[in-house]
Amino acid sequence: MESGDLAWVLVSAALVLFMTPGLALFYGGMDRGRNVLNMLMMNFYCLLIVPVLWVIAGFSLAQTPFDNGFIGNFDSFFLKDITTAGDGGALATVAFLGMFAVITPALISGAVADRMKFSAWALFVPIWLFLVFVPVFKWVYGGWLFDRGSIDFAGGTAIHVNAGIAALAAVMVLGARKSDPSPPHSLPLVMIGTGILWFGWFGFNAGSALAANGQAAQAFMNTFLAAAAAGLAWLLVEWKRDGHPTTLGAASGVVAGLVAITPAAGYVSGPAPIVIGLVAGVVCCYAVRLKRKFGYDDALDVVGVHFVGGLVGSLLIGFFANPSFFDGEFDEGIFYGGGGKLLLEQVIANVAAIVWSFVITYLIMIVLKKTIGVRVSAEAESNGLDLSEHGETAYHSGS
Amino acid sequence: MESGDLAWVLVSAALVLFMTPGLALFYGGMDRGRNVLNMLMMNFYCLLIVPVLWVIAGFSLAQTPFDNGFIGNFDSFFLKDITTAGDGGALATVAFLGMFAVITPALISGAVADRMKFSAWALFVPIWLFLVFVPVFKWVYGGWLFDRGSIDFAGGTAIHVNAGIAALAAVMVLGARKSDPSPPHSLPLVMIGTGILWFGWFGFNAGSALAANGQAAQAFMNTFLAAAAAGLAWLLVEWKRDGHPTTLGAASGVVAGLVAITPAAGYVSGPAPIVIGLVAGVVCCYAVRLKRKFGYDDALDVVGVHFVGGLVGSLLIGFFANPSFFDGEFDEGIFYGGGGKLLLEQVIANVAAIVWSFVITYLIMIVLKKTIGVRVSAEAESNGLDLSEHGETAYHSGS
Amino acid sequence: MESGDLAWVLVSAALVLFMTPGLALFYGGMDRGRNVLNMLMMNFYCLLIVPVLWVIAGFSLAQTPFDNGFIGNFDSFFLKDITTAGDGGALATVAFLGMFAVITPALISGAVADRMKFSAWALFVPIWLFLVFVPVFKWVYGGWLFDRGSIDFAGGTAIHVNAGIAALAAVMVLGARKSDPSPPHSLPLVMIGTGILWFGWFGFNAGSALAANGQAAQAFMNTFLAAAAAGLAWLLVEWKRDGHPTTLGAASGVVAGLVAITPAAGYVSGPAPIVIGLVAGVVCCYAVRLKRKFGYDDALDVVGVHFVGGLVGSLLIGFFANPSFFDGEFDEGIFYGGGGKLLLEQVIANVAAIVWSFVITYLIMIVLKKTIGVRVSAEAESNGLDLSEHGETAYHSGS
Amino acid sequence: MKLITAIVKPYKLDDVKEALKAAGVVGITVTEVRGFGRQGGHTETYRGAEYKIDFLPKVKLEILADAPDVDRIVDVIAAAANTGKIGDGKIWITDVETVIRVRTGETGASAI
Amino acid sequence: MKLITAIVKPYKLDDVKEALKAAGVVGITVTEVRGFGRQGGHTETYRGAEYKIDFLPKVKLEILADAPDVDRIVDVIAAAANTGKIGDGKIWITDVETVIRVRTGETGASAI
Amino acid sequence: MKLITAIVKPYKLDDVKEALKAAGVVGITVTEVRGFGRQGGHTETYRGAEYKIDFLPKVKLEILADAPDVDRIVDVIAAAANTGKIGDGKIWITDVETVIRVRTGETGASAI
Ligand SMILES: Nc1ncnc2c1ncn2[C@@H]1O[C@H](COP(=O)(O)OP(=O)(O)O)[C@@H](O)[C@H]1O
Ligand SMILES: Nc1ncnc2c1ncn2[C@@H]1O[C@H](COP(=O)(O)OP(=O)(O)O)[C@@H](O)[C@H]1O
Ligand SMILES: Nc1ncnc2c1ncn2[C@@H]1O[C@H](COP(=O)(O)OP(=O)(O)O)[C@@H](O)[C@H]1O
Repeated sequence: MESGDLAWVLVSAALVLFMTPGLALFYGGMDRGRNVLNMLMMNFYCLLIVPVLWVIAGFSLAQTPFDNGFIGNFDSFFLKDITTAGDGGALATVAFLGMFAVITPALISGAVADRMKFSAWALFVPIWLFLVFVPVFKWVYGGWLFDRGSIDFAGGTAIHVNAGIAALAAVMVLGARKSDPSPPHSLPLVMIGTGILWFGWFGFNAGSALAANGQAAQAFMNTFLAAAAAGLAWLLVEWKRDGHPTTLGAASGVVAGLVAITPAAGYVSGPAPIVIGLVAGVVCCYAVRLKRKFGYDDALDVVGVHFVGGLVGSLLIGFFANPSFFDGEFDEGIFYGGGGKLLLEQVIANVAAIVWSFVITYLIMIVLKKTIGVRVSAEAESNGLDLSEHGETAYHSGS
Repeated sequence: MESGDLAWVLVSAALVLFMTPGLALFYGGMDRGRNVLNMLMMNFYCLLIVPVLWVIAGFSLAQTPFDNGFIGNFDSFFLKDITTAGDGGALATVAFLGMFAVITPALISGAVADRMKFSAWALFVPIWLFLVFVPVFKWVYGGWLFDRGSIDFAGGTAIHVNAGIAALAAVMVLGARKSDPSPPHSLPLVMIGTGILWFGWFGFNAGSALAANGQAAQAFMNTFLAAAAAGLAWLLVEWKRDGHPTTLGAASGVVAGLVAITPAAGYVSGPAPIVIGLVAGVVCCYAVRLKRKFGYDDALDVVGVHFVGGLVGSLLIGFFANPSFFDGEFDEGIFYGGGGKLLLEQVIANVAAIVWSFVITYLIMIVLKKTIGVRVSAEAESNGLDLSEHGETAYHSGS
Repeated sequence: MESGDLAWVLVSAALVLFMTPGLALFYGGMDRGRNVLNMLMMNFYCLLIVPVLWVIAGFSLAQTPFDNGFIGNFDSFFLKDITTAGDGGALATVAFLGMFAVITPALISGAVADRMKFSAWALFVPIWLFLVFVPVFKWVYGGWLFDRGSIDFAGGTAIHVNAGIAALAAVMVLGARKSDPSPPHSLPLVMIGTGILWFGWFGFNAGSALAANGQAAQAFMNTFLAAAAAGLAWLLVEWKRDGHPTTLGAASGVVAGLVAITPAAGYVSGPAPIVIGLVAGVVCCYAVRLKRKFGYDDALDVVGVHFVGGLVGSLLIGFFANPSFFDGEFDEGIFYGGGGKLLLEQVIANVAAIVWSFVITYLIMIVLKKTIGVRVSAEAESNGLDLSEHGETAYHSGS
Repeated sequence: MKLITAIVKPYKLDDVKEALKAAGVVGITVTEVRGFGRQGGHTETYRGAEYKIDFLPKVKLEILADAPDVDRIVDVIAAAANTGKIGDGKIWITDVETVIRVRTGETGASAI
Repeated sequence: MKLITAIVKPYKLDDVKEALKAAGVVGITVTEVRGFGRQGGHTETYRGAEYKIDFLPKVKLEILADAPDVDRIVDVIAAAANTGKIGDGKIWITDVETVIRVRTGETGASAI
Repeated sequence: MKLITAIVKPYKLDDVKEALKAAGVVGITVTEVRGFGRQGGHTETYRGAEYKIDFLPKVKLEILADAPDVDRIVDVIAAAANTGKIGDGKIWITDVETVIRVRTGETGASAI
């Protein structure tokens, strides 16, 4: 790797690391004041456990040997053959990918908020990492789904659809919260989180080019435009539908746009990111209301934003993919004369990821439920998880 | 563009994006608790609408054709001829400049805080972008002001003086707030914003070299020193004058120094940034009190900090510009034997920007006032704009 | 410097700058609501005064002439011979190192919280910078300790041990707070700070390679792993020992791991960072309780985290240093067949730094105490330093 | 005219409010308070140091009511706030001499 | 000795305070409260879900006063807090048996 | 049955609480309030503009007590909260008609 490319990958990795605290604040601000620390901790816990597991065996199982389409092995156990510093490119890439391994389970935390035992979460994360994240990642990046021809630039299928559908499975086992949801306890905290997320997402998407090149620049531009367009779309829908353009709506739209452009960032160009953003903003703004229709309690809308947004982006690739622009080796989207082939592969890839993730997550949760239990007591839920799970109070104003 | 340069421009663009949330928090913390969301939203709205407009036509009108000195045309409509990925340099530059287009109108929001209808703001931003930001940007960067010989490294005239004087025009039409100003509702929020702003400003200024080279390094160093010196100066003036060195003073001084060094960052060297910072810190510390003398209600001191700070920096270039240091093609400042020529051009450039920005902004506001109205009702103003404009409450502590 | 390397050093410098506001928030959130601004200000003050002093004479005394092993001179007064822009490498390095000069005294602020006069702090920082930071920095980086063979990649001895032991000396002169410590007033603020610190620390450590190369990539990976492992270790110790895994524990562990890996980041590889992190997490989790045993009032545990963590990392280098991995010119650690030589040098280097820093800091504090006084009045301490020292209140909720 | 003051657990506020609305109460003023009582507090541990938190979050309701309604209202609150666990709270009654509605200047029962 | 308690709109606090100062009142204790009354609450919409906010921010003032001053003080508050809109608030008077000034131990009217 | 209300300086809360515990008081309800009084406020200066802060942070304690205990409790509070400086606060006593413990429904002295 050239020094300019390495610099870009390292910066991008740092940016993606920063996203997990950003996500924690985004979620934590939306939560009630008595559960905010638990929310933060579910996210920070991923930052503590996943990096270690990732270098021990996660990366190896998710990637090596590169010619296996289903699951890796232990050849790169503890990064065995890739620790040679050399120009640092391999190591930087492992670190960069490790950041994605951190944030993917963290995304799920927003759904199970306000009622899940922290001890259950502490077990859920590593198990889910190996049984769900690692195989799906393998299939999508270099495995059978990739070989068939589906594409996923920075993790629409492998990360957002995957975590989003897992969130649904998790809350189906977990059950609904006892008390009615309450409004966000601190919208300024949500906006701090949103700012950090957008900022970090440039690393997430443009860093996925793994070089400082034209594809990175286009992915950067697309990340900028899709987030803006989706935020705008969500805001306008709300303004018209609910009477007010809300802060939370702007934030949610931005995140929906970022999610949707993730799989497409390095494959589309021109006005496509704006269209993808607009579609994601409108669709997700309606999708977050589905939970009330279907009756599952996805506390902070992981399904409506990450699952739906990721799917929107991943499928729209089937229309907008533009290989000539990128000297790319992927198929043309429908609008570029590629016919439905790419779209079909995108559908197959997402269906595969959805089925696997949903089923395995459901089973993990069932096993946890039958063994250590997944819910805090009713009293702990009423008094708040900050106290019951962490023995702490978020704000001590009286001192 | 080399990969190292591209990496630097992309990082810088991300850093500048991060500044708008930073600005939102800086302003939001200073505001009252019942208007903080409106303050955040005025800023985030710029992040949603401007990127889209910028790629549709903003960039084109602000730059192409490059040989027109007054206003561009639609040749790069939707980035037409610059979407070829190539090495990504052109795209990255458009994205980078787009971040400036976002934050410039956002700066104005601090002045109109606490009383402007969000719907009026929603129209004001795009109109102002095309009628004020775009032409002034054109004149300063490649247009007639540039051709005459004025210089503006990262946007002293084009951004800070421009937005600052527009803020004055806007509040003159808008009128004063009904109730007395109140102290900042959360200084920690202000300090989060300040930290983000300084951090991001390295991208703003050093990124404006559009390469990772010696000029970028000097611009970086200057940004570091001027902010520190100005913060120090403001603090000491306050300590002596008002009896206490305040947190808000330190933050305000830092921002004043960052503003002042912006136009000069890539043109001055040695102790110049320290002098510029010290002057800006002292001058702005006094300038923020002018509003009470002249009776305009610039809520969060956009005029005193951005207009005055930008002007200070832009004029001091006339003294400190050091082309030999940068192998630059600009004139020497007075202290480097250049006589008053450069200073004169700086004066002319700023006068031109001030007149245009003030007049057009005033007219835009008058038209908005006569049509949809620019102020919320007295009752909404009393109860807070968070509720009236966004139907939200920033903090729900009781849950 | 190649453009890729320069880009990386500039980004790293910006990241390290961002750490000081991060540290301010980390400390400020832990403090009581009536002292939070003072805490923020002690940190921001370092950002204002140190950059200016650093370019005037700090850098020169800390580095030039490079062949002097004890203290520099004024050859680079005002960066005299290094302002030639050229490729910017030298300037960027001076700026990068300046960020370290800023944060080192800032670290001490956590210990003296809640009772130190701001005017005393305002004098302490510049005096301490020249009398303690500068010489120790010189000895460690190019001076006699370096010549003997000790190594310190990004500042374990020169920064964390140095500031940590200075914190102990400072509180010994200052005395304990009058009232009992109180729980953190805002843990979300602590977590914002933690996120920023970890993010910025990638610049701190990986930037210290002063190039985008293999060593930088390994330092990056090590920073990622050690922080995670230490956070995990602290959390588990707490969970077992105190009954709950706490948010503050996770944050503290992360910081302890970051501190411990700092001296080692570019010298160790493979599983070493995980081991260093685990050890630091466990040791620091116990070390923060020593203050109650020995009766010194280190308010926010600067000794337990920075002194102890830095020492742990610095000594473990003696075991884990792996020069073959880095084509490095340092000695092998014990585990790589180097025998105890390196460990011995690490001990000597730390003892030298500890003795100098402790003694001089103690003397500075004594002189300040005898002259202008170092403590606020008992009444100011009761009412809070925000009001007495800065005339401000952090939160004005009632508006 | 009486003033009913009730201290209840924060998460019971919604239930109590709904019960009072159902019982025809038209006005309530709520304050966030912290209470110390038989329930004792709890301990929070930060960096291995224990902090005894004596005061727990509670909510105070104040309701102006006509004397004849007082017993009924008290019963409604007591029923809705009861969890049977220590710390459920207290209700007390004080006498009020006059009530004035700011908007209209009305006094007495009609001002409630 | 009487205790005057007034619930008013938050943005009226400054006006009421100035009016009271002008009327010679030397002490006030203020609490941030939330009120439910005829004014009703409002609805906030987050992600398309409506949250009924029954309690609106209000401010409570408590003023200890000598019996003869009470009517005047009440009038001052009522005048300053009045906007003529629903939700302007309530004032009520209760009897106080003793007042003690902590600093001096004084009791009775001189302790106010 | 009486209600003792005390306004004290915030940093005195711990001392007062410990003193009350030592004196056998088993329940206290605390509210954060802001007070205006003879102590005057202070001025904060933001960007060179002065803001007169009339209301200072205070803490309000409410203690239900049996009539015979009242004087003793008042003395304990007054002693613990006293700094001799202006602004130390006030204590006042009002009569309470009934007290009910929510958990058990007990009333009267045993409900305290
Ligand atoms: N004597 C008292 N005076 C004022 N408030 C009290 C008193 N006793 C209890 N309280 C309030 O009631 C709350 C609950 O009281 P507690 O003794 O814990 O349990 P219970 O309600 O079951 O008697 C306390 O947290 C406090 O706010
Ligand atoms: N019966 C009551 N008991 C206690 N507080 C009340 C009562 N009625 C009203 N309040 C308080 O007064 C405020 C204003 O009352 P509301 O009925 O909305 O309008 P109005 O003041 O015009 O009668 C409420 O928000 C509440 O805080
Ligand atoms: N007349 C009053 N009514 C209600 N509260 C009062 C009154 N006077 C004083 N207070 C409260 O007591 C606090 C202290 O009173 P102040 O007059 O400042 O000093 P002191 O306690 O020494 O008399 C005030 O901040 C206020 O909260």
